[in-house]
Amino acid sequence: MAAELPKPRATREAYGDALLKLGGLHEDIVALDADLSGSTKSGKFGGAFPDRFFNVGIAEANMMNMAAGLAVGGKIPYASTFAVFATGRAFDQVRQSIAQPNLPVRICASHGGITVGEDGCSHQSVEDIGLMRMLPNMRVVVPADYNQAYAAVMESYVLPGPIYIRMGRPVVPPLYENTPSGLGSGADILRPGSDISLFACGIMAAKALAAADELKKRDISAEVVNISVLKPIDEETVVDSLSRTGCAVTAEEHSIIGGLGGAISQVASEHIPVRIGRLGLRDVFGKSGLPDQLLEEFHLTARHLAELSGLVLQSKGC
Amino acid sequence: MAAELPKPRATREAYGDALLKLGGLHEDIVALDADLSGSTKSGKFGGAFPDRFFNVGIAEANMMNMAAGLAVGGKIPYASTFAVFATGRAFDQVRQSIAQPNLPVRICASHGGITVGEDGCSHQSVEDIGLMRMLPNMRVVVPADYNQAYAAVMESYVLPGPIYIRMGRPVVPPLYENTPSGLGSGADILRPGSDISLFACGIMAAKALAAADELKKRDISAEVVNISVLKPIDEETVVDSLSRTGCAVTAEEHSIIGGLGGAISQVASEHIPVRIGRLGLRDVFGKSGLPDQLLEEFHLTARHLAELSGLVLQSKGC
Amino acid sequence: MLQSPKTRRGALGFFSERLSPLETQKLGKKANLLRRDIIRMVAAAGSGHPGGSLSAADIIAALYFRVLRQKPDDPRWPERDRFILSKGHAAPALYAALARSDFFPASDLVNLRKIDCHLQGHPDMHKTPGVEISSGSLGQGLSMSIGMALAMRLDRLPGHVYTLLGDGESQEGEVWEAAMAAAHFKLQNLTAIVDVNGLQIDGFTKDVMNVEPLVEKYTAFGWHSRAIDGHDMEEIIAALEWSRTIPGPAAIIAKTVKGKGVSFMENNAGWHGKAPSAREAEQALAELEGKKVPGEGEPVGR
Amino acid sequence: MLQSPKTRRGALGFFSERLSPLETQKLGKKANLLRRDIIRMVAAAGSGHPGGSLSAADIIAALYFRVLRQKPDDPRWPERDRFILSKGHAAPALYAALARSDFFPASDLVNLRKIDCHLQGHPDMHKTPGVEISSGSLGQGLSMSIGMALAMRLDRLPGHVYTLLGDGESQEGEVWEAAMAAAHFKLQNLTAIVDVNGLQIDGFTKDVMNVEPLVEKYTAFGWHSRAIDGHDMEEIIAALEWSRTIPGPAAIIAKTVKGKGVSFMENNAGWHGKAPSAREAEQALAELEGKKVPGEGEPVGR
Ligand SMILES: Cc1ncc(C[n+]2csc(CCOP(=O)(O)OP(=O)(O)O)c2C)c(N)n1
Ligand SMILES: Cc1ncc(C[n+]2csc(CCOP(=O)(O)OP(=O)(O)O)c2C)c(N)n1
Ligand SMILES: [Mg+2]
Ligand SMILES: [Mg+2]
Repeated sequence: MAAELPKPRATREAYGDALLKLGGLHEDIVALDADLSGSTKSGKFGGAFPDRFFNVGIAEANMMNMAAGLAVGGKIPYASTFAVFATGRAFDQVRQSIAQPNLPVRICASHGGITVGEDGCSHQSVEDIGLMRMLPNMRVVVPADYNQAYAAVMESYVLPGPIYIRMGRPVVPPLYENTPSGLGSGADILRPGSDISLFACGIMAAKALAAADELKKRDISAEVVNISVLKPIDEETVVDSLSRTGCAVTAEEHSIIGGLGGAISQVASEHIPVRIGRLGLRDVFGKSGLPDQLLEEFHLTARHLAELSGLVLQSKGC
Repeated sequence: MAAELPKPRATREAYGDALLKLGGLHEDIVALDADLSGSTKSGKFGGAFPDRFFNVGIAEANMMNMAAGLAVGGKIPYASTFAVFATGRAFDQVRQSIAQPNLPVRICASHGGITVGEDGCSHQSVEDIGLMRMLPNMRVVVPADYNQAYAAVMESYVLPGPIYIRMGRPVVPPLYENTPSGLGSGADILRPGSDISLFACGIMAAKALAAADELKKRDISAEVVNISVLKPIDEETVVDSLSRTGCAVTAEEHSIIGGLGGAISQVASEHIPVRIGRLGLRDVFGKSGLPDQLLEEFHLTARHLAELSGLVLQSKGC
Repeated sequence: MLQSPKTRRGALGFFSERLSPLETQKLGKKANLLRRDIIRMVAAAGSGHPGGSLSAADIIAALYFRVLRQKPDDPRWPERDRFILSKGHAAPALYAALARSDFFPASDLVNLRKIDCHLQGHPDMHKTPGVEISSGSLGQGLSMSIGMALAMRLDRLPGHVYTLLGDGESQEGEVWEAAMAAAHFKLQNLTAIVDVNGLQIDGFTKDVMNVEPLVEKYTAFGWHSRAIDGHDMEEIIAALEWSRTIPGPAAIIAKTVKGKGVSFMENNAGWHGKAPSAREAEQALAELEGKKVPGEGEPVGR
Repeated sequence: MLQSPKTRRGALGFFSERLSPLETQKLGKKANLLRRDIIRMVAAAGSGHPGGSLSAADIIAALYFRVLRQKPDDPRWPERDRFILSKGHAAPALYAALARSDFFPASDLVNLRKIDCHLQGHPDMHKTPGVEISSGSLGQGLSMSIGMALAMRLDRLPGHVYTLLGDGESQEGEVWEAAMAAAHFKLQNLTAIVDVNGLQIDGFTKDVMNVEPLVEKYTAFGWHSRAIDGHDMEEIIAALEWSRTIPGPAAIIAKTVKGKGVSFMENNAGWHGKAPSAREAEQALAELEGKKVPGEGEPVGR
C-alpha cells in the first residue's frame, strides 16, 4: 500500500480543506478563529465565506462563547486556535457554555503536541486531550493523518453535540490511502497481532506500525490499533484486542496522564485487567527544538515504543 | 474512637483557620481571593492581615497571574475561589505561569464536588482534580476532614512548588481525631483488609469506612485507604494494598475520568493489573438539589460503594 | 434623560409612544409582583440570591412586560427578541418573569432549586422554557449574546438581543473582550444592560474592585452608552427603546439598589446569596404588599 | 510631548537631565544593534518573530541601556527595576538586550530556539539570566506585573516594574482585568507600555479586532496614559521617566512600525512569525548597517 500513498501533509491542512468544502455544502456553517487563521487553516473558509467567518482577535474565551451563541442561534460553528489555548485558555467557557448545554460546537484545534517545535512549552499542548476527555458530552477526536483528519471534519457536521478535533502542525506521513467515509467506531485495527496491543493516536499511529515491524524482527506479534476517537472510546474493540494479546502499550503525543493512556488504563482496569505501558510525555512540559529532536528527546519514536513493548511483555501476566 | 471525635466541620473552615494561623507565623504569606472570601474563608486572613490580602474581584485569571507575580517577588501566595473557577476559569494561567515555572503558589479552592448543592452544575466542580493532575509540578491534595485539611494547609507552607488543595462546602464528619502533623505519603490505611481495597478521597473516605462495615457483615474484608495526596500518588502503598487484596474500588466526589479513579487505574495497569471499579460521577454534570439528595442521586453513598465492591469482587480474577 | 416621544420610537417602529402614567403604574406593579415571587421562591428554596434579583426586577419587568417580542406558547419563535441573563444567579427574577409571562405555570416557582425541578439554581436552557442560554459562570453572557446576534443578523431576523450583566461581573475580562468584539462587529441588534447595584459578594464594588466609570469604559470600547436610574420605569423603557435606534451596540448603565424593595435587604452585601427565614420573608412580603396598589389581586401572566 | 527637563526628572530623582543629542544617538545605536542581533538570531534559528521584536527594539533599548537599574552580575538584586515582556514572542529583542547588557554571552544568541539552548522560543525565567518571568501565552504579563509590584511595595523595595504588551495582545480580556486591578491597587511602581505596531498575526489590528482608542481605554480604566512615537528615543525616555512620577499606574501607548528598520518587513503581517532566509537576512543587515554610524564597531555590553 505504501507505493500509492499520497504525499505527507499536515492534519491542519485537512481541516482547512474540509472546512472549505463543508462551507460550500452547508449554509449554516460558520467559523471562528482567534488570530491564528493562517496557522489553523480556517482562513481558507474565511477567504471563501467572509460573511460567515469571525476572527475575534486574541480572545479565546470570547471566541468559545460566541461559538456557543451562534450554535444556539442555529448555526454549526467551527472554532479554531492552537490546542493549548482552545482547551486551556477557555476551559470554563467550553465547559459551561458548550459541553454542559450540549451545543454542536466543533473545536478544531491545531498545534497539538510537541511537534509544534521551536516555539517551546508555552505553545505545546500536552494536556488538551485529557482536558477535553473530562467534559461530559464532548467527543474527542485525534486523527492520524491528512485523510483521516479530512474525514473527521467532514463527518463532524452531521454528528450531534460538541466535538474536539486535534490537528497538528507538521506534515505527517499518510496512513490512510483514501479518505475514509468517516471514523467509524474510532478504533481501527491497522495490523492484527497476538502478543501485545499497541494503541496509538495521531502521529504515533504510524510510529506504532514501525514499532510493530521492529518487534516482528524479534518474533513478537504486535497488534496495532489507531484510536482516532478517544471519547467515546470503542471499548469493545479495545477489550477484544486486550483479550487476544493480554497486554498493551499506548502511544500519544500527550501527557501519559489523562489522555489515551489514561483512557485505555481505565477501560482495562474496569473490564480486563492487563498490564499497560504508557508512552507519552512523562508528566513534564515540552521545550524548544526541532520536532524530530523533541520526539527523540521525549521518547516518542518507534524505537522507544518497541522498547517499552518489550518491557511490558516481560512482565506480562506477572 | 468515635466518641472523642470533634464535631463535624467543613474543610473550608480549616482553610480559613490554618491560613489565619500561618499568616501570624510567616510574614511572607499573602492571600488572594476572587470575591468569594466569605465562602472560601480566606476572609479570616484578610481581616487579620489586610495589607497582605488581595481581593481581585471576579477575575480569576488575573488572580492566578497576580499570585504568580507575588511568588516571583518572594511571597508565598494562597489563592482561593470555588474549585470550578480556580481550575477551569484560569487553567491556562495556572499552567503557563504557575505550574510550568514551578512557582510556590498554593491554590486552595473551596466548593469542590456536588455537595455544593442547590447552586447546580455551573458551580459544582467535578473535573478539578483531573485538571490539576494533568499539570507537571502540581501537587494535588484532597483532604478528608477538617483536621486533615488543617494539616494540609499548614504543611503546604514548607513544601516546594505549586499545590492544589480542594476544600468542600458542607460540614463533614471527622475522620482524624487530632490534627496530623502533615499528610505523610498521602495514603493512609484507615482499616486493613484482605479482599478488596477501597481507595477514597475527600468526603468519600468516611463513606468508605461505612461501606467496609457493610461489607464486613457479608464477610468481606475491605481495606480502606484514604488518598489525600492524589499527586504525586503514593504508588507503593497503592501497589502493596492491591497485591494483598487483588482488586479495588475507588470513590470520589468527582468524575470517574481523570481523578482518583484515573490515577489508581493508571498505577494498577502499569504495576499490578487488577480489576478496579470506579465510583464517581459517571461522565455527567451535576444539578441542583440538597447535598445529600445529590449524593444519593449520583450514587456517592456507602451503600453504592458496597454494592460496586460486591460486583468487582464477583469478577475478581476473571 | 427622557427624549421626546418621536425620537423614543424603537428602531423597528413597533414601540408605542411615551409611556402613559397608567402603563408606568402597571409595569411597576409587575415589577412588584416579581419581587414578591422572588422572596417566596428563595424562601421556599432555603437558598438563592435575593439581592441581585431584586435590583434587577424593574429592568426585567420592563423587558418581559413591555419590550420583548416573544411568544410564550412558542418559546423558540425565530423572530423573537432574546433576553440573556448573564448574571445567572439572578435566576429567580428571570423565572418569575417567565412564569408571569406564561412560559410555564407560576406554581412551579416554589420548587426553585429543588431536586428534579426544572428551575435550577442557575438558568438551564434545556430545562426551563424561555431560558435562551445556560448561565451561572459569570462573564460569559455578553460573548454568547454576540454569537446570537450574529446568527440573527446572518438569518436577517428582526429580533434584538438584550443582555443583563452585574457590576461585579464586569470585572471579568471576558466582558471586555466581548465589548471590544460587539463594537468591532457593529452589532446593531445588541443591548447590554449593567445592573449597577454597587455591591458584589465581598462588599461594595468600589471597595472590592472598582469598575467605574462604566459609561466611559463602554464608550472607550466603542459603544453608545448612557446612565439611567434602574428603578425608574420611564427611564428604563426610554433607554431600552433608545438602544434599538443605535447603529451599533448600546450599553445601558443602570444605577440600582441591591435588595431593592425590602428594607433590610437594601444595600446589604449579606443578602447577596442568602435566603430569608420564614419570618423575614413575611416581613419582606408585607413591605412589598404595602407598595402594592390596595385591592390588587395576584395577577398571573400579563 | 516632551516636558521641560525639570519635570522630566524621575520620581526617585536618579534620572539624568534631558537627553543630550549624544546620548540619544548612543541609544539609537544600541537599538540598531538589537535589531541586527534580532535578524541574526531569527535567521540562525530558522524560525521566530522578527516583526514584533523589531517594533519593540527602541523601547527595549531605552529600558536596558538607560532606564532600568539592574546588576547583570546579580540578576536577582532585590532593589532592581523589573522588565516584563508580556508579548513573549518578542523574546529575540529581550535576549539581545540581556546579552548586550552582559547577563550572558552574546555568543549564545545564535543558538536561539535550538534544542538545549537556554534561549527558548518564549522567555523562561529559570533558563535565561535576567528573564524575570516566563511568558508566551499572551495577556498574562500585566497581571503578573501587578503581583510583582505588590510584592515590591510590601517589601518597600524601590524598583519599578515596566511591562511591554502588544496591541493585538490587548484583545485578551485578562489585560483589562489587570488594568482595572492596577488602578484599584494604586500601583505607583508600575508602567505598561503598549507596542502599537498596528498588526497582529492575521492582519491589521484595526481589521482583525480593533483595540483603539487605547489611551481612552486606559484612562477609563483609571490609569494615567499618554501616546508617544515608539521610535523616537527622546519621547520614549521622557515617557518612561514621566511614568515614574505618576501616583498610580501609567500607560505609554507607543505607536510603532512592525518590522521597523527592515524595509521589506515593515508593516507586513507576513513577517510576524517567519524567519528570513540567508539572503533576506543579509539584505536586512545591510539596511541596518547602513543606518549605523560609519566606522562603529560591534559594542558588547553598555
Ligand atoms: C466566574 C464566576 N466567578 C465567581 C462566581 C461566584 N459569584 C456568583 S454571584 C457573584 C457576585 C456577582 O456580583 P454582581 O455581578 O455585582 O451581581 P449582583 O450584585 O447583581 O448580584 C460571584 C462572585 C461566579 N458565579 N462566576
Ligand atoms: C493566549 C495566546 N493566544 C494566541 C497566541 C499566538 N500568538 C502569538 S503572537 C500573536 C499576535 C500578537 O500580536 P501583538 O500582540 O500585536 O504582537 P506584535 O504585533 O507586537 O508582535 C498571537 C495571536 C499566543 N501566544 N497566546
Ligand atoms: Mg452588583
Ligand atoms: Mg501588534
